[in-house]
Amino acid sequence: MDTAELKAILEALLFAAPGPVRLEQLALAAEVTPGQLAPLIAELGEEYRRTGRGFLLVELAEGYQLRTRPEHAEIVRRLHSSRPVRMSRAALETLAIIAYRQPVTRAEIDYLRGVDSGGVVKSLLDKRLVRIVGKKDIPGRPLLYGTSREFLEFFGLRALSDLPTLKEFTELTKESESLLFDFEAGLEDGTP
Amino acid sequence: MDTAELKAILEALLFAAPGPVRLEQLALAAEVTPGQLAPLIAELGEEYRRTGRGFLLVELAEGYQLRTRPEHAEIVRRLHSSRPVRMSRAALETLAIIAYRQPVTRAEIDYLRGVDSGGVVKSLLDKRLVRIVGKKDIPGRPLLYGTSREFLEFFGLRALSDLPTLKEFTELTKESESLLFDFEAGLEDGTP
Amino acid sequence: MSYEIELEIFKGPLDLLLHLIKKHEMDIYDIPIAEITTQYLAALDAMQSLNLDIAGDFLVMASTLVHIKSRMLLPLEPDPDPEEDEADPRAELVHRLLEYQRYKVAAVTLDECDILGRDVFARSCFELPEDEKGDAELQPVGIFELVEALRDLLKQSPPEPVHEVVRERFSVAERVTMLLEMLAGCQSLAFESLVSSPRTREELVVTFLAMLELVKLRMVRIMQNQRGGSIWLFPLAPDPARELPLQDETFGYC
Repeated sequence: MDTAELKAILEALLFAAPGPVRLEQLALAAEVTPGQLAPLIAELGEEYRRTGRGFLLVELAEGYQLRTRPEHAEIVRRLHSSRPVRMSRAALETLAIIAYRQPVTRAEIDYLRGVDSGGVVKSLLDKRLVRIVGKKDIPGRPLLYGTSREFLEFFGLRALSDLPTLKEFTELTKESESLLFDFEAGLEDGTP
Repeated sequence: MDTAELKAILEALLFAAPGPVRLEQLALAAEVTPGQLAPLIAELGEEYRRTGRGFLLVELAEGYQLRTRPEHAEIVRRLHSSRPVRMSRAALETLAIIAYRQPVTRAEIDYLRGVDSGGVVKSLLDKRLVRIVGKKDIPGRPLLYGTSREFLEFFGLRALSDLPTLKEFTELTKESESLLFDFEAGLEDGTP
Repeated sequence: MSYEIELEIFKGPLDLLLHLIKKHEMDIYDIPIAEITTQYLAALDAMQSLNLDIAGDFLVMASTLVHIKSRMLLPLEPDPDPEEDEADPRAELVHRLLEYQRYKVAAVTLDECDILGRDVFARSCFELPEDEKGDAELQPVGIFELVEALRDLLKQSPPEPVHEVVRERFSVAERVTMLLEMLAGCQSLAFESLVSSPRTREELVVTFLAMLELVKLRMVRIMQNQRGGSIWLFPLAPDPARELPLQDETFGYC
């Protein structure tokens, strides 16, 4: 294997590694000796620095790792904060209860989830996925929550009647859940 | 900002992103216009290919992402010490039907495959490769299935239009036979 | 022997039929239905002898084949509708087989893609913490995840139903009587002075309701000098015609 190819492999390994990697691990994967690899790591690191790439090769206690340059920190952070966030488990649960039990009160949501859901409901109201649809005719006249038009848009539904019923789901999941995948390195590892 | 620096920033952003990033997000983070960035993305992608780097810049699911080269798959896997992701034939068949016929109902999938596909569909839903896209306007209002953004990411497609054209068969072809033979042979030694 | 081992990999009856047609070099448009039925049933027998669990789908196909075979044995009836082509009983099966072949090949094509986690790898970035706050855009979520969240929730044993029984310490009727007594000897009273200290939410609410009831009954007039200022109660001369026994039912608080 020539040096250029070995460098490409080294780069691929460092790129795809979930954390710092030791020289021995790199050599083992690339099927060369650590002695062959060590000078290439130094060269690659030097190249990154010299040619002004988007990342640097740093040596840490636990091994080698690619890291973005400190001067790009703000820009990288900007990207991260602009990226859409994943809905939390709590939000999803609460939204599910509201969607399926609407109109529903806070007390009913809290009871079903077994925890106080005030913050989550507030956040869903802020995101406009949920709206106040009225007040319940019981002492205290608690607010009733339901889903919004934005909720339908978010889930790509035409109408609330497009929500699958729990029965339809039970039928789907009743089937034997055979091992269809070997997902050791699946979506979970590859793209979080 | 000069081109070299902008390219370094672009590389840093793609490197640090947890998934495919849209052009607009990249431009927003780098504080330039998408129009300024687009040619640089093309240049960077070309550079990676030409100079034989450890990764490629691929366009998929309406965004850009750095990914290792397919020829390094085995080496990278060795580092991850994971078995390759494998999909069963049942899962692939079902996925193919959903991808090409979407939106499609369970009954249609079952009919086309000649077997009950509930378990497979559920598993594909769990892996987020497939999603529920609504209900069909026929008696019983069965659920309709379609592919997800993760499906595009998983198979490295830019859009559904990237799917190869579905072949029309008027006979049982030798081609399909030999294809399937290799495929099955591959499965047999792989599946536990 | 190899034949028997192959059986395990058939994903369904259509798969098995395709295999048998190819193996015996039959013409897909003119399937010898008697022969294929025999072959198919023999395959099922082989599966059974291997103790393979034959799914119902295989048996459904067996009955379909037998049905087609019986229809082919029947003499052709004079066509009642000459416009309509006498459909070959095998036509649907042929169509299904060709259609199935399309998707089998499409499945192989999908498998040839550079699959993430198998052929190509992205950076393994750790997940950013879930973010509730702020107005950050939300990632798209499938409806499946929504229902799964609900299902998981319902699967967990629901919390013990606890019925909180609060002993009623204040009744509106009692409080109305009390207010009337307090107002009897004076010109006016501040609302604050009606509530004992330390105040409880419950007492405050009941007192407030009692006050409103007295206003409704025209037994009290209330005044406020400014927004947020003290509320003053002024007793009015009772109207004997409107005097009613003061019970909770009178006010609608039950």
